[in-house]
Amino acid sequence: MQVFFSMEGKELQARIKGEVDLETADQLRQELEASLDHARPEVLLLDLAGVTFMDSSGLGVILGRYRRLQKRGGRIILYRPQPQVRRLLELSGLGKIMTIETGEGLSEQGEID
Amino acid sequence: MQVFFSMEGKELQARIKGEVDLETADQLRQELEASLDHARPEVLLLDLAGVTFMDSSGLGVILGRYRRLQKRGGRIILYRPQPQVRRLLELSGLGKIMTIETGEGLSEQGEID
Amino acid sequence: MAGQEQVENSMALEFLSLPENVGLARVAVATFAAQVDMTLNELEEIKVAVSEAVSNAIIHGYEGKPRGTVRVTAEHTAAGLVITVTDQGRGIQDVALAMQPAYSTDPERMGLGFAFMQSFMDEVEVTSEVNRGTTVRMLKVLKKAGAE
Amino acid sequence: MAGQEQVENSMALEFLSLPENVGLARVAVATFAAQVDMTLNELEEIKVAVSEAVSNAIIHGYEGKPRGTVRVTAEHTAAGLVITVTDQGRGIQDVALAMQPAYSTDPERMGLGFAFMQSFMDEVEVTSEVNRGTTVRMLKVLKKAGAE
Ligand SMILES: Nc1ncnc2c1ncn2[C@@H]1O[C@H](COP(=O)(O)OP(=O)(O)O)[C@@H](O)[C@H]1O
Ligand SMILES: Nc1ncnc2c1ncn2[C@@H]1O[C@H](COP(=O)(O)OP(=O)(O)O)[C@@H](O)[C@H]1O
Repeated sequence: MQVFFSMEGKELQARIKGEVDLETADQLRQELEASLDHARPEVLLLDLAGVTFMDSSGLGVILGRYRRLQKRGGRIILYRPQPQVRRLLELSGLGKIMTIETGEGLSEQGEID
Repeated sequence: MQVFFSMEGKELQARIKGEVDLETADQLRQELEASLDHARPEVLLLDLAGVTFMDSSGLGVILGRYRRLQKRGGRIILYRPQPQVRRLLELSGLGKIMTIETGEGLSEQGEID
Repeated sequence: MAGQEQVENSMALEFLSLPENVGLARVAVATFAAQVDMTLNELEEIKVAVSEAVSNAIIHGYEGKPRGTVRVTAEHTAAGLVITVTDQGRGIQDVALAMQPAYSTDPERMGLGFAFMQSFMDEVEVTSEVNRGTTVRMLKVLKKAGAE
Repeated sequence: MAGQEQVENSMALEFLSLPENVGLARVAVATFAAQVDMTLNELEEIKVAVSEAVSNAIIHGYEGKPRGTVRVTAEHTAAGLVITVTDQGRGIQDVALAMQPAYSTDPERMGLGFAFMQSFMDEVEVTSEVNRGTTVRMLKVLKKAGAE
């Protein structure tokens, strides 16, 4: 698993590639925490297009970051999840408390808003 | 594994896709035999570009077809093997008794001769 | 391999309780499962279920200690694909409680492992004994995709 | 998983002596092997060696009968990756003869299985007892790709 970060205004974008499970969840948590500490964004956009597998260990990492951001009024956008991941987001209820954006009908650069 | 046949003059072309091992060798042998029976070609071209794995069970199928064709003066061309397959062809000596064509410098349609 | 589908097949995989082996278990069971007609969606469901059960064995059963052995079996039967995941770890005191959605003994986790297993498989049975270990047995019914 | 490479890992896979399980063994061992730094070429070599040894267990050891059990183990050790393939089949009378390139008891086969194992692995050891079975033990030395 790999994470690529970029900052767009007050939005921290994290593009995640690979499988997020027990093996990689800790690494993802640490990288997200370090970038959140550093960038202090209002919005964390998790670009999930490259996530080929996720289970509840991965969802736990997302929920933990959601709680952290919520404390200071920030929010999370779940961007372009593949069907398998999307289904878990919906089953788990995370899809209800966070915004899911499919990325359809947006510009080629993958910008949102 | 899948095999796709086409006839080009006196050349029977067999495009093989997938893994050729103990599981699939029998099927490959049967399909090649049936097509050789039917087409009676002078040349059998085995297009190996889509072969993602091969072991000695697969080489055995090729050698068997070589022997059959040789009896009536025919020959085999091994076309576009991937590096792993190519190495086996060379280690086994099959690369010495049959022509290997890399397909480089040929026309886009993948035609040879 | 049409015509061989009548022959039942089975596999067993054992590995150390290390996080990197969760992916190994997933790949092995998915490769085994793919031998019979199965949709990609069904394979994804099986992968999640295996991932959850094996993760539980490692983090809860063996409490993260890397020297335990996890055993995963898979079998094609007339009923479908039967998968078991077994550890000899600390066991579960109250299985019914543990299986409730959102219940977790780990504040960092979501308590959704068993819920996902139950959503994605047709049957989930848990047998456990404290300090002896846990076995999760899951069945995926195979829709006869043209076969028979 | 840098920093975890010191931890040794091991797996064992058992399956019925069916041709479709050759691919399963290959995928499982390759997934296990890929946990450590390894070139794609080394992975391909390991896949061929496993494929040959497992095929031999099925067609020679169990003579094509589908109810035998083949056991494949893999272990990361300081020396490298150690792989064993074991059957309880008919065994080999003369191992030295059997290992000669181009020697085969099956006229349809090329007799290159052992030759490929020896070309692609750093050590190959065969122990066999007639009517008891055969174990092939193979070592792949790991080039320290930057590690240590
Ligand atoms: N193999 C196991 N060994 C011991 N305890 C387990 C095992 N599997 C599950 N449990 C217990 O059941 C609880 C619920 O499991 P689960 O639904 O998978 O959620 P989570 O893994 O997120 O905690 C765990 O928190 C743990 O206490
Ligand atoms: N697991 C085994 N059990 C019994 N005999 C074996 C086994 N492996 C190899 N042999 C014997 O050794 C011979 C040489 O094996 P190998 O070099 O792999 O060539 P091939 O499989 O093409 O015959 C086989 O023909 C067989 O007689």
